[in-house]
Amino acid sequence: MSGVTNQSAGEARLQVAGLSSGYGPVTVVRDVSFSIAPGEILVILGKNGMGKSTLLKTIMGFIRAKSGSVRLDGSEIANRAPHLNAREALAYTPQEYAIFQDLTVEENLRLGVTEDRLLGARMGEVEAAFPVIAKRFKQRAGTLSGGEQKMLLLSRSLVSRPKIMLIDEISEGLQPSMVNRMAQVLRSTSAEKGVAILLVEQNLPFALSVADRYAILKIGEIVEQGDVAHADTAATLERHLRI
Amino acid sequence: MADIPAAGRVPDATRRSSRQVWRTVLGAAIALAIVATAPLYLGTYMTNVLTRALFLAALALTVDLIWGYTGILTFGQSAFFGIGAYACALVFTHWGFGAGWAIGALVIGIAVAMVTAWLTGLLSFYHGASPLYSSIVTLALPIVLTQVIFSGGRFTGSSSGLSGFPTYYWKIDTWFWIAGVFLVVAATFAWLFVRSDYGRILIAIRENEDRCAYLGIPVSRIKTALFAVCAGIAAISGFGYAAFSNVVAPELAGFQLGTESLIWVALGGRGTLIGPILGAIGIDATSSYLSGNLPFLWNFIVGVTFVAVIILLPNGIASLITGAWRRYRTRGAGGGDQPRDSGIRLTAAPSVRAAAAAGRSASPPIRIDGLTCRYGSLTVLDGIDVEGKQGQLLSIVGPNGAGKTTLMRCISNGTERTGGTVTVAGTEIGRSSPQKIVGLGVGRSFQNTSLFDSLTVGDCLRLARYRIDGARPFYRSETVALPEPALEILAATGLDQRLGVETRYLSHGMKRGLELAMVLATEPRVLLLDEPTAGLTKPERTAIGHVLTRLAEEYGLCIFLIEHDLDFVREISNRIVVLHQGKLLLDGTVEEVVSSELVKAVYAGQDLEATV
Amino acid sequence: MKTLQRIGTLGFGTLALMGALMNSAAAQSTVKIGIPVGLSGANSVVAPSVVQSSQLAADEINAAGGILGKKVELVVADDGSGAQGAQRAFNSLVFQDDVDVLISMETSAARNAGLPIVNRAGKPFIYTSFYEGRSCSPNMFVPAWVPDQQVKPVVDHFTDTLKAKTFYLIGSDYNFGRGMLEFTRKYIEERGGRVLGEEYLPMDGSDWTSIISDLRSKNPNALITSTAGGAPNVTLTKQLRNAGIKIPYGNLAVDEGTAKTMGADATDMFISQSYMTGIASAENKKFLDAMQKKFGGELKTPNDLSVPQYEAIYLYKAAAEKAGSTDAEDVIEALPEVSFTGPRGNIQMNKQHHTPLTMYLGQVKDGGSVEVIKTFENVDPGEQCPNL
Amino acid sequence: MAILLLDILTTASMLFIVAAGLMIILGVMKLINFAHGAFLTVGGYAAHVVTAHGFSPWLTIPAAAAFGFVLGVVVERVVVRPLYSRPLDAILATWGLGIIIAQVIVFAFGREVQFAQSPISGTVDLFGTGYSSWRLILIAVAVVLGLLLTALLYLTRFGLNARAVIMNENLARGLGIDSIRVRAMTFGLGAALACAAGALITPLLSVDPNMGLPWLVNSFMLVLVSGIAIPGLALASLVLGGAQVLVSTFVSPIIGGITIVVLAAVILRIKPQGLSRG
Repeated sequence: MSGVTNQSAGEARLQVAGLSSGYGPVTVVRDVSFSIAPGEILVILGKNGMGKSTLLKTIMGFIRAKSGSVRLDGSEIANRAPHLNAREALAYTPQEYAIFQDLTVEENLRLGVTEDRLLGARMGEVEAAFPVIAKRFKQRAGTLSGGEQKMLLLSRSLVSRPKIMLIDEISEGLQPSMVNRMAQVLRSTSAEKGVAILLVEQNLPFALSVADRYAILKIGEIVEQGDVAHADTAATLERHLRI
Repeated sequence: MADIPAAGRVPDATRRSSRQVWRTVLGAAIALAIVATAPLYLGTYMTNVLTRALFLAALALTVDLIWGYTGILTFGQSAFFGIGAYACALVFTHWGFGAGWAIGALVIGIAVAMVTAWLTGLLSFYHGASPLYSSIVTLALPIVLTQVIFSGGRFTGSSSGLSGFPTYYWKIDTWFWIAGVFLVVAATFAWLFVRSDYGRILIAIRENEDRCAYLGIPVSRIKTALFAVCAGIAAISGFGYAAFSNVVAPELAGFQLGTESLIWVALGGRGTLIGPILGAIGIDATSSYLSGNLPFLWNFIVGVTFVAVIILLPNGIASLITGAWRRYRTRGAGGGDQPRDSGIRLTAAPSVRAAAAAGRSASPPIRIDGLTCRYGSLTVLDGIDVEGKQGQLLSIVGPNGAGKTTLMRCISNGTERTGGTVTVAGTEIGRSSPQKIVGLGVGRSFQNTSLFDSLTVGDCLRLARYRIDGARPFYRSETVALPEPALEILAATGLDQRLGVETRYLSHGMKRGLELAMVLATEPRVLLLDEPTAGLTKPERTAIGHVLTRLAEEYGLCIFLIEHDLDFVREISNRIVVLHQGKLLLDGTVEEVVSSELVKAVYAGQDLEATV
Repeated sequence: MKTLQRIGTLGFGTLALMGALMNSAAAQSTVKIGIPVGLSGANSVVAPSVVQSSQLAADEINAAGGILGKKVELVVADDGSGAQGAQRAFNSLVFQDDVDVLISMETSAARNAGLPIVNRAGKPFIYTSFYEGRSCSPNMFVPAWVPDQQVKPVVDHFTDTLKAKTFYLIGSDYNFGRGMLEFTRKYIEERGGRVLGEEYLPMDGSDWTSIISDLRSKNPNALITSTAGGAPNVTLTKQLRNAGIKIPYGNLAVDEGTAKTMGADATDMFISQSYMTGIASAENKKFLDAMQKKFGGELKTPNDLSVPQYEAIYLYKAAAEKAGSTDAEDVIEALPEVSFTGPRGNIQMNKQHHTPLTMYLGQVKDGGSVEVIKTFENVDPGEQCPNL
Repeated sequence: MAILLLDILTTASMLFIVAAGLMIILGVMKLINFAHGAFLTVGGYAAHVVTAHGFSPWLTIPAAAAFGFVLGVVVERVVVRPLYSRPLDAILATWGLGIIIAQVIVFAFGREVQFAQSPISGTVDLFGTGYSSWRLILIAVAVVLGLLLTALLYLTRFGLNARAVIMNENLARGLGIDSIRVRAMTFGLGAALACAAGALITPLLSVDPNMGLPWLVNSFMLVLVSGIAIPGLALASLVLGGAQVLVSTFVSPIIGGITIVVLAAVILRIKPQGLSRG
């Protein structure tokens, strides 16, 4: 039952198979399998405490995988150090403390690229996606509004030219208009640059407006998955996510 | 050893503990026998060397109590040793010599050391002090004291110290016996102490000081008292050292001796008592032997061994032996995660229901007015007003970052909030420390299950009873009296069958259960629970939900519950408070909250939870 | 390569010493001389020279038939230059090695710590280090100078020849430093001079800034210092020179060897000693040649600590021979009655167990050599231990 | 009065120079390096070796820094890295390391005081009196050092990475920063600064196996009082160094010797985060 396997390993950018992980003796993520193709967006849905963030952290290498595999373009990256994963184009956006509040916007963006000189060339993309970020270049990131901070987060991921983006609840606390903007940027990034995006969300409308496919995580296991466009989606979600 | 006659009369239930006492006494007797006979075959030189080493071993013993058991890295224990030594030398040199003077000098030494330690404790063990700060103060202590001695001129003998003052020119064997008996007595008491109720508290402080405070344990006071007592013991050994060797010098109070004693303890094995004693004796005696001929090589070897032990064997060389012993034992008896005979019996505490009934008429259990909390420019809570009523289970919901956990913090620790008042059963909490607020009847559980890893379930429960039942300094209670709901949780989770298991081996669910049982053991009137069911299985949740409902309904507790699982909330709660960006959005019944347009508006298209 | 050699030497040295320790029980036909000395700690700089001169004395005596026909055996122990180490060292020498006599140069703290052990065991103890004075024990003998002997030449020279009227005193805050300067102050005032300031820094202090500034603002005619040996001495001198202080500078705590290694910083400094390598006597020449021959490149410059050590061993020999035994009591009785003419001249201790000495006032010249500018014959130690 | 002011300034400069390495290590690695005193000593000996081989005394400082860097990287790998999760143990292990370094120095150079040539000696005329030129140079060195460290931290990629690691190590790792390497480089830098400081103070001190030890506790106190920031360290050096000079001048140099320790304990009781925070 666990697994979204409508892609063969050959096409998958990110392939997760039988992944389990947790903290100390506690297992939080249990035997999770899925894959994402280039240009595809998968959203993991589920309530708090179900293991969504843990799953992202395990893929990124922050938490040791107890078993299972994680493959990037076919090569195993499970339990590789996070900084190596980051350099190989995994862009991870955590839910909390995701920007350096005491650094300037520019410095935050510089941290997204491996060499400072690359930033200039890639600023165009940021300007196109979020003009306001480019304007606040020298401002301390902590002084940005909540929405602007989220834009900075995405901008930082964009300048790193990722193959895969792992994004943890980007929509949380945002105005509806801002949520729409985020959705647009994510869709275009995935479509135009072929980035595979793994979203973790609780905001259902946003999730469904962005993702190609969904998977529902309950107590660490994937209990349901499917195409967003499928006719059953609404019913399935209703069954799993509402009381 | 005042406990021993009593141990003879204890009833069956405490047989195990009395066995513990007898075993200790037997060990002490063997040690005394060794001390008594050692001079007969050691020869004058070794006796001489070992007499000094025995006094230093007593110093190491106190360092182990402070650092090994309680986790306070102290560089300054030598200061107290020096105070004792100088009390002896100064009195004998300048005022007089004789039995009366000797006792007077000893008393002065102990008193000065203990007062100094007490003042140091007041300075460095306040609630919220970083462990580094107390280390800094203990580092400053010997440096200042040495300087005082240096500037004492003829009175203290400055750098040369004092020597040749009148003292008891007993035979070296006699001195050896004095030192040996002193060390054995001190070690025996220390041995019983660390195995007593109080000893568990020391370990609990080392492992999680903050949690201790939230169980109502007066951490600062206990640390200060321990520091003072250890200072007294160090002063006695310093006094003995000076009287025996007939010389004192500033180095006896210095920073170098302070760090050296850390090295003895680290090499011997911190938190073992025996290890540090053997470490001190071994290193001091060997350096007497070797340093004459190999001063630099010897220091080099000590340095390399020290660094290697710290990195590779954090529990000291003793851990090689005890580790092997443990492995040998567990091969027969099963691992540490197996339930063992804990020697602890649970009994029911006098019913809290009666107590709750008695307090029913008074003011509401908790009242919060205009509570505000800011970190710099960030306002986490803004003017919250809530009143908790007896028998009410109040759930706090809201998205991440809404300020739910901060609210708990501000209630349970008087120093956290920046504005507003919190009144618990009619008493304004002011700037009280967590343990005082626990005393008012507020119990708090934490989001992360960070318990006391190396304590057993039984130890943890007894720890939680400290505020009510106290603790005995040289004796281990065999029964833990718990209020009924705590017993129920233990029974429901099967923890009552695992009282002897160290908590690190517990499953997540059991840890949650133990956490809750511990909070209930403090007999709170107000219960603050931060996601008590996070990560639990469905049956476990149901069990805990059941207990919570009963706590509110039958025992009249006022419960504040942070919970994400709205299914759960709906099942057990009769009132919901919604927080959003630090503000109280709504306060009402489950139905009111669900149907609220305001909540919908804020959460619109955003949060599944609010659409319950 | 040099490092390896040193480690090798150290290794072999210790092996040899351990061998000596093990053999000690076997042969009782030797006279054992215990030498507790600061191989580590503050005295570690000068200790090797003391061990060397002891070895020369022992070799010479053994070559000439020993003491009362018995061979001399040296047992060296490190006292760590402090009280604790000294107790260890004295304990092991007295009770483990059962030495016949202790002859050594030590810090005052180490001496104080060792003395009760010596007294308890009733052994003779020849303390060969100059010190602050007035330490008395029936067992202890001091063939080295005390403030009464050392300070006078410097102060006399400053007041008489250099016409200094105002003085400034700087010391390390310890017994020797304070004892020396206390005496110096008294003597200066006796001579009609004025002390403008007397300041101390803790023994491990190295920042003399405020003291030097104070010195400069008071503008005295001359400066006299008495710091702990080694580092404090060097740091003070360096900082004085760095601050451009050029008034006459008498250093009561520096020896020739250190002055030499200090280089240009030490130039023009006055030192007052009972021994200088430049003493023109047959005994001194013979001693220096023998040292050079024995130790060659490893030779540590003989100094005012190592030479009294050398002489003390001969004094012990003389006392034992006079008493006709190495029995402690007999030797203690005989020690004040014997004399020996060594590199420093004729040495004879008095009833108070201290020694009248010839003192030399020297000045450090460019290149580090010390020129003797005045000799003070037979300076009396004064009343050190009237009760003995 | 002018002299007093210069004394305060130069003392503060020395303290700043000496404590900078300790602060860098504590700031980035949250680790108290009790081998700092030994590193200072190593710097002094490096200066001794350089001038003993006839090289220019000015070379002592870069040579000491280079040697210190290598030493620091090695020490980080062998001693420090296993102890990141046990910060109090790291204090003890680095203290033990200090003992080892001192003994190795004794094996290599013997116990006696060594000498290193000073790049500059003598005095400069200022306000009517001569003042030690080297001390004046130290003021300049301290200022330049402070600026260079600020530039390193705020203008270079290494500095950005280091600051990111200080603020949120996990986030930094998630952005491709090899925090282990940053730590190793930082420890190397801290050790290099300590050794360079050792070389810088030798013209005023003696080179002996324990020369750095008296500076350890004072540096430690300064760094904690500074609140781990370069301007904070400058302020702490001025305040505490100034207090030391004032107490030494007007009360007694002996009490002056413990001024920094006592004052630091008091300041930290009132402001646990140090001067530059809260």
